[in-house]
Amino acid sequence: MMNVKGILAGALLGAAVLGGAAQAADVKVALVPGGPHPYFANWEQGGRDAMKEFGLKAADYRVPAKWELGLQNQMIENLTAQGYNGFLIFPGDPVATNSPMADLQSAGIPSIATAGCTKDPSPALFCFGTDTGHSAYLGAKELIKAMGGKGTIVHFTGNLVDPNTQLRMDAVAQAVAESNGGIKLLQTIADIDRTPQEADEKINALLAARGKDIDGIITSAWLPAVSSATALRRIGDKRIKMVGIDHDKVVLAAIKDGFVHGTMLQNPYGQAYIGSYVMEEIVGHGCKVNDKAPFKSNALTKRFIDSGTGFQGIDGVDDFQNTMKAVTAELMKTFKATYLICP
Amino acid sequence: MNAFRRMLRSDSLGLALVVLLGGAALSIARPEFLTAYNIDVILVGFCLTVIYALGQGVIIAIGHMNLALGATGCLVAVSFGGAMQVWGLPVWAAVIFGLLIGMFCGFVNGWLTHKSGLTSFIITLATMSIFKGISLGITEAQPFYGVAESVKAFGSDRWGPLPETLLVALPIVIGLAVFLGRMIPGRQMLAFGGNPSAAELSGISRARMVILAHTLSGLLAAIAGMMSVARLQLASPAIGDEWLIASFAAPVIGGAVLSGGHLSVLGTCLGVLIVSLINQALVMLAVDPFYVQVLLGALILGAVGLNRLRESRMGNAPVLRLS
Amino acid sequence: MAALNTVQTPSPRPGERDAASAASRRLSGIFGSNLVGLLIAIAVFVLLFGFFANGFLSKVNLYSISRSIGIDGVIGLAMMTVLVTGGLNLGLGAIGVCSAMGVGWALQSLGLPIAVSMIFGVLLGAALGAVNGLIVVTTRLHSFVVTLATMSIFFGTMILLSGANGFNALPRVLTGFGRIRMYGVVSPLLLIMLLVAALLFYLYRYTALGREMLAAGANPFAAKLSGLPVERLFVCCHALCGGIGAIAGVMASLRNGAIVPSMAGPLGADWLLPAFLAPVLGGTLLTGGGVSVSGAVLGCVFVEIITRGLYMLQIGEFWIQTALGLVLLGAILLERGRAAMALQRSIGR
Amino acid sequence: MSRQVKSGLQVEVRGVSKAFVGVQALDNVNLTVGAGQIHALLGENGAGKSTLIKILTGVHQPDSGKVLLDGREMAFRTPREAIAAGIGVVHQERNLITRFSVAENITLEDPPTRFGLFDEAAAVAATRKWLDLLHLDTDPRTPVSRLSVAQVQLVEIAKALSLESRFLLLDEPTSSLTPHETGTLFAVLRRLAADGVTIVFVSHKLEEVFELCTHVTVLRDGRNACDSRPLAGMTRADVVRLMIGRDERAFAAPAIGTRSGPPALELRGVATGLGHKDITLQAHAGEILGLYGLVGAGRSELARAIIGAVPITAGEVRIDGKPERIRDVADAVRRLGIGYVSEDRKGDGLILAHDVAANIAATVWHRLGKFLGFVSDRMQNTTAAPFLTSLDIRTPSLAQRVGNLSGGNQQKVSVAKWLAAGSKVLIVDEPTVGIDIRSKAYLHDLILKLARDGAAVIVISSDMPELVMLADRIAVMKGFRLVDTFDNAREYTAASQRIMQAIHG
Repeated sequence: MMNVKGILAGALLGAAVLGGAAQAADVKVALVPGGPHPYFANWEQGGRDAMKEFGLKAADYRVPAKWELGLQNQMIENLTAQGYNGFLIFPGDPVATNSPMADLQSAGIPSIATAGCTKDPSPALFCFGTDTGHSAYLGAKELIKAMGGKGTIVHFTGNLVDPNTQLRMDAVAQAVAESNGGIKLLQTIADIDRTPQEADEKINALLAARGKDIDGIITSAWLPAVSSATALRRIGDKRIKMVGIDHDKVVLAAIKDGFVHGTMLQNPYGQAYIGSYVMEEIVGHGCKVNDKAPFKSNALTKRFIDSGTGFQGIDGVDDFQNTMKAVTAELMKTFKATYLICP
Repeated sequence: MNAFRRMLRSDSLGLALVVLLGGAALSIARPEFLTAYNIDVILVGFCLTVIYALGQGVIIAIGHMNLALGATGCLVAVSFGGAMQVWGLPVWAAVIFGLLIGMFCGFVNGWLTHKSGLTSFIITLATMSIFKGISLGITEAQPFYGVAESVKAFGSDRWGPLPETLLVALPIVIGLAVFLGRMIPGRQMLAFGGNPSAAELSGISRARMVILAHTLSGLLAAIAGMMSVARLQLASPAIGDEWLIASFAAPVIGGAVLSGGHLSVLGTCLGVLIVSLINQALVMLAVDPFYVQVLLGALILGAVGLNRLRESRMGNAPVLRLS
Repeated sequence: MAALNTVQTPSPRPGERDAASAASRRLSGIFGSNLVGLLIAIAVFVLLFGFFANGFLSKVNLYSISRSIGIDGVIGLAMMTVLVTGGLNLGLGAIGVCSAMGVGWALQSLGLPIAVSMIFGVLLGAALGAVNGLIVVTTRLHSFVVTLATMSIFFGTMILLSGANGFNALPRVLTGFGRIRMYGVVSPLLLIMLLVAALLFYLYRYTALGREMLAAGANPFAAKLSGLPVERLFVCCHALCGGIGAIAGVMASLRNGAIVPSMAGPLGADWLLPAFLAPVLGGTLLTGGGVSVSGAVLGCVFVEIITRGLYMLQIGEFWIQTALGLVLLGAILLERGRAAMALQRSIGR
Repeated sequence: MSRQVKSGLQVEVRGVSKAFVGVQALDNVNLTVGAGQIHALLGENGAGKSTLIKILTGVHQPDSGKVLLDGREMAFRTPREAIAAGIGVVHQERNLITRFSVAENITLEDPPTRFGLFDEAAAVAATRKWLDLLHLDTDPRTPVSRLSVAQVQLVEIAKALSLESRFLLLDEPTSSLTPHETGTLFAVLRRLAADGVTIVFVSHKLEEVFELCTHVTVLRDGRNACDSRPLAGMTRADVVRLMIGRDERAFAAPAIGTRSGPPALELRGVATGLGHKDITLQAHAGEILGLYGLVGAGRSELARAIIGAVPITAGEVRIDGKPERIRDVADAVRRLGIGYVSEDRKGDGLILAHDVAANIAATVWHRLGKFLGFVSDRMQNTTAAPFLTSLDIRTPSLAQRVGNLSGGNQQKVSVAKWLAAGSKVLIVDEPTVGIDIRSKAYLHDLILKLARDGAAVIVISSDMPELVMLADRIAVMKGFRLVDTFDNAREYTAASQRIMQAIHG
């Protein structure tokens, strides 16, 4: 029975991949997020740009119709059958997504954990994204700085089934601990990144109850950031400082109007653009990942590459897209030399 | 006296007690509970939830189910947002557009259920997928941000201590209570839900009742969808995703029977309030996020169990012929 | 057949409606309903997709379909066992995940042998299901409300105890098991599903317990007056649902190669759709007392095939749900029409 | 709000045929009812009466033939159209919305409104008038779910009357009524007829037909056995012959049970959670104990206490002389061998959606179970099959859905399951309600035979002649108490007088 395991039906595909490597063509990259979410909208553009510039056969953004682990796995299996030979995957679950990646690996198809990491040991080439914990830490630091180092903050974060949530909670706690008692973490509300209504209700309930005790808000998930920004605008309170996450229009507009201090940008465009490029190099030109490259490490993996994260305050908030592209260009300069070994 | 006794027997009294006691306890523990802002927060949530809960309620009343409720709300929300952002329709036109879409979705559910003779469960399961798919298809999972300022203002403005959305929700609640309690088509709907074949023999048309209830449900889903847009200030294709369970929970906690024939509008309102009160308490008492789910479940069970206990004390439990 | 011989007298003139249902009874009944329609639909779609969807008949795809059918099939069968009572179990996913996490805990934290851990997991699932059942029969609340609350309690407690951390150091045997390919296309998970289905078929068809469950579900009052322990039977149904849910949880973990709390989404709610879809398509009555094991299995196969096929057709992910809904709707309406026509023809003879 | 009754409708059915998939339910049927006539429509179950009624009321449409009202051809497509044409009907099945109040039910077709809203006060007032007419003392605001079977039936009649129809169809309106209630109803019907309302009356109780009706139409196997004949001059035997195509059998002389040894079932000073007080009675093996009482006297409720469905709060229950505690129904059935044939066959007597074999074997599956509870279809069928012959249950097969059988055969199935269980004490609640003559006689025979074979049988019945004919002893209940118990000499006049005295004296 065990030998059956090795003989994968992807033999055909494997042959295609090897053939492709020889001809240096026909690289089809699939960019698979965990489900429909505005965060990934920039992936599509990133993939498209990479396709044009690096001559990939395809770099397609393929979204599972719902946020379901099973659905994402099915989708990956489907795409394999359709002949995709390079995958950028946002792990629906840091542990469980290793399984479809292992399937890909045994069919000779490389994959990169993108925008979020899989937990080591992982078949992913590496993890390319934002260090969620670090981002939350930096955001909290920015918030504390804006508050002048003292006051009371609250933390709104994502779903508890996502281990990133725990990382974010730890990171905020660490930043608070480093404030030497100047900052108090009043409360953390989690499990509010599923639907906008849920986030809206709980955040407003807290602001209603404890609003006058609260001096700062740190959010480390998309929907809570949007809801908090909306709530602060609604109250019209610029006393409470807030640092959000990501680049939703609502958050950016609130930054511009002074209701939100800033947001922790991630770089989805760059993730897709550089990720697709790496696939072209590896699948199309036989490059390999340099195991001795200066990877960073985080709570999940030791092979982490930062796609660039940064604080976006009111300065230059209008052309944050260009900020992302600049960050991407900066990364691109040294990427091949640092992380890949090519024949 | 008679009215008083009837009130005592109604399914709502126990729930009202739970709400009052819970509210009182919470306001003692957290005086901020009674601030105008917080009452506004509760009411805003209430206004939205009660509308879609009633949207499910009218379907439960005829013994059917509408799994496509959230998907209808979602489709209306994004159509409403899209009509304003992409087509640049004025608000009133977008509202009418949204209402029509909602009613059409409901009508389709009702018509298919009636014509096919299949259970509404399976029909609305399929249409849920269709409606949700269209919403995702036209938005590509991106929210529409181009919501008119007047709509945003409606979602956030207050009228004294009361949110403006109450101006929509309250007439709907009262209207529906009158519709089901006093108006002939409403009574006929409940009669049909209670005993379809008997209702038919009394000259009540099956087709009309099924289509009426489903269309009404679609209409309420549409209103709730557009209220979500006003509240959230954007038309997100994630609107409606969490409606399903909540929409069943509130009427059922409020005493509705899933087999049909009964819907208490007041009970449904109280059911919504109980759930939101529990959520409020969990936030206000700063419960560790890891305990929230456990307590939420335990409190729902407790609240419903308490009501059931009172009912059986009153000899008012649903008439079970055994033991 | 023996029964027919005992009737010497001609059959009585049945009432109007009765005649229609007597005829339809030949086509559908407690144990087998719209099976023919489902089989035809499956065959048609396999042909369609095999022809038009590039890669649909590839081994990779067939293998992954068989694996999904295995897992979703067990989920559907689990729900079916509680639909028998005329109730439901919203917390099926929560129980499945909790039990799987229990298995992980037994394996990794307690270091128990695999078999013992598995049994522990299934018993845990059955116990959680029994808790649902006990609350339902003692409070007489609808199982909808009860399982809505316990779903939250079970899942919340699991997250609390585990800190949302999964178990990823499963024994190699287990992770390997989830990837075994038999004849290149069959997953052993599919075989587990068939085994569960066979056991359930046996239960409902050939055992006193199963028959009593059906009777209690179809008409609890009559069953009770016939001396059946209806309350105990309902608790059994819920426990059975929990136990099979636990099996599904473990199977999903085997596919993932790890046991993670997110495998069925928040509160395990991702399972609800496959849980209801397969049995209801297969002819299980939501009002209780009527099941179709083979129908549930075929229902699951049908849904899986159209989902996969539509993905292969590359309609565009955002429109896939619409297409899925339309195909589903079309198929059930066609099946409806076909059944009606078959009825006409059988009467014409 | 209401239509004025001017005069009755003259109703003519000419050559109506109706087939349902595979079955010719009606074949060229005629019926002529003059205005103001009270016309009996008779026939065994399945003869086509209900189909004819459903055609007259717009539920079904005829395949061929005509329905003429006052000479005008009508083709009702829905019940609504029939109601609008002045037709009122009491259907055989229970057709009330149980969650609605009496008033809401009675005004369902034509609710009174004020400013477009339902006017409850007006509905209550209107309802009270009709309830008073039938001497039904119930608050119109009471939900129907709280009414007894007989009260429900009276409400259905009130509902049909309230339409002030010119043509009234009553399908088995008296099946759950006491003689007294039936008398009141007949008085009302006669008055309506005198006012010109046309009435068609369906009943299995021929005494009632002869008491009330002037003309009769008999259907047999979907055809006319006789068409609108005057009843005057016809005898009971004539009618029966028309219905069943042969003479009615004389009733077999009953055997009187022996009362040696301790009673199979004995209640001593029993009180229940439902309000029974101080009930003391005995039922011996081989004996038939009749339990009579008006509706609401607590007979069925007592039966439910004995079977363990309602807790017994005081007193003692002895089985074969030994004191026993009845824990629940399963205990009563499986350990103590008590059986209960429910008055509500369709509601809680049978599992209509399941087949004959499953219904009969339901009481014994736990005993049939072999290794791992294995019960095959064959084992189940072997258990059930003998009863098809021994009880003459007419069904195409053991796999037939019970819901598809006629009322009489259904009742036999619900008795059969207790025979299968081997019950030593059998309580039979209203065994012959809504059952045709042939099955009725058969069931009477069966009850006697059961007693003769050694079971203690308790028969609960509102049909006094039936009870006097069957019972060895009669116990009379009133207000949840036992008011009289006496040996029954099967002398109708004497027994009925004693019963009436116990109740009213």
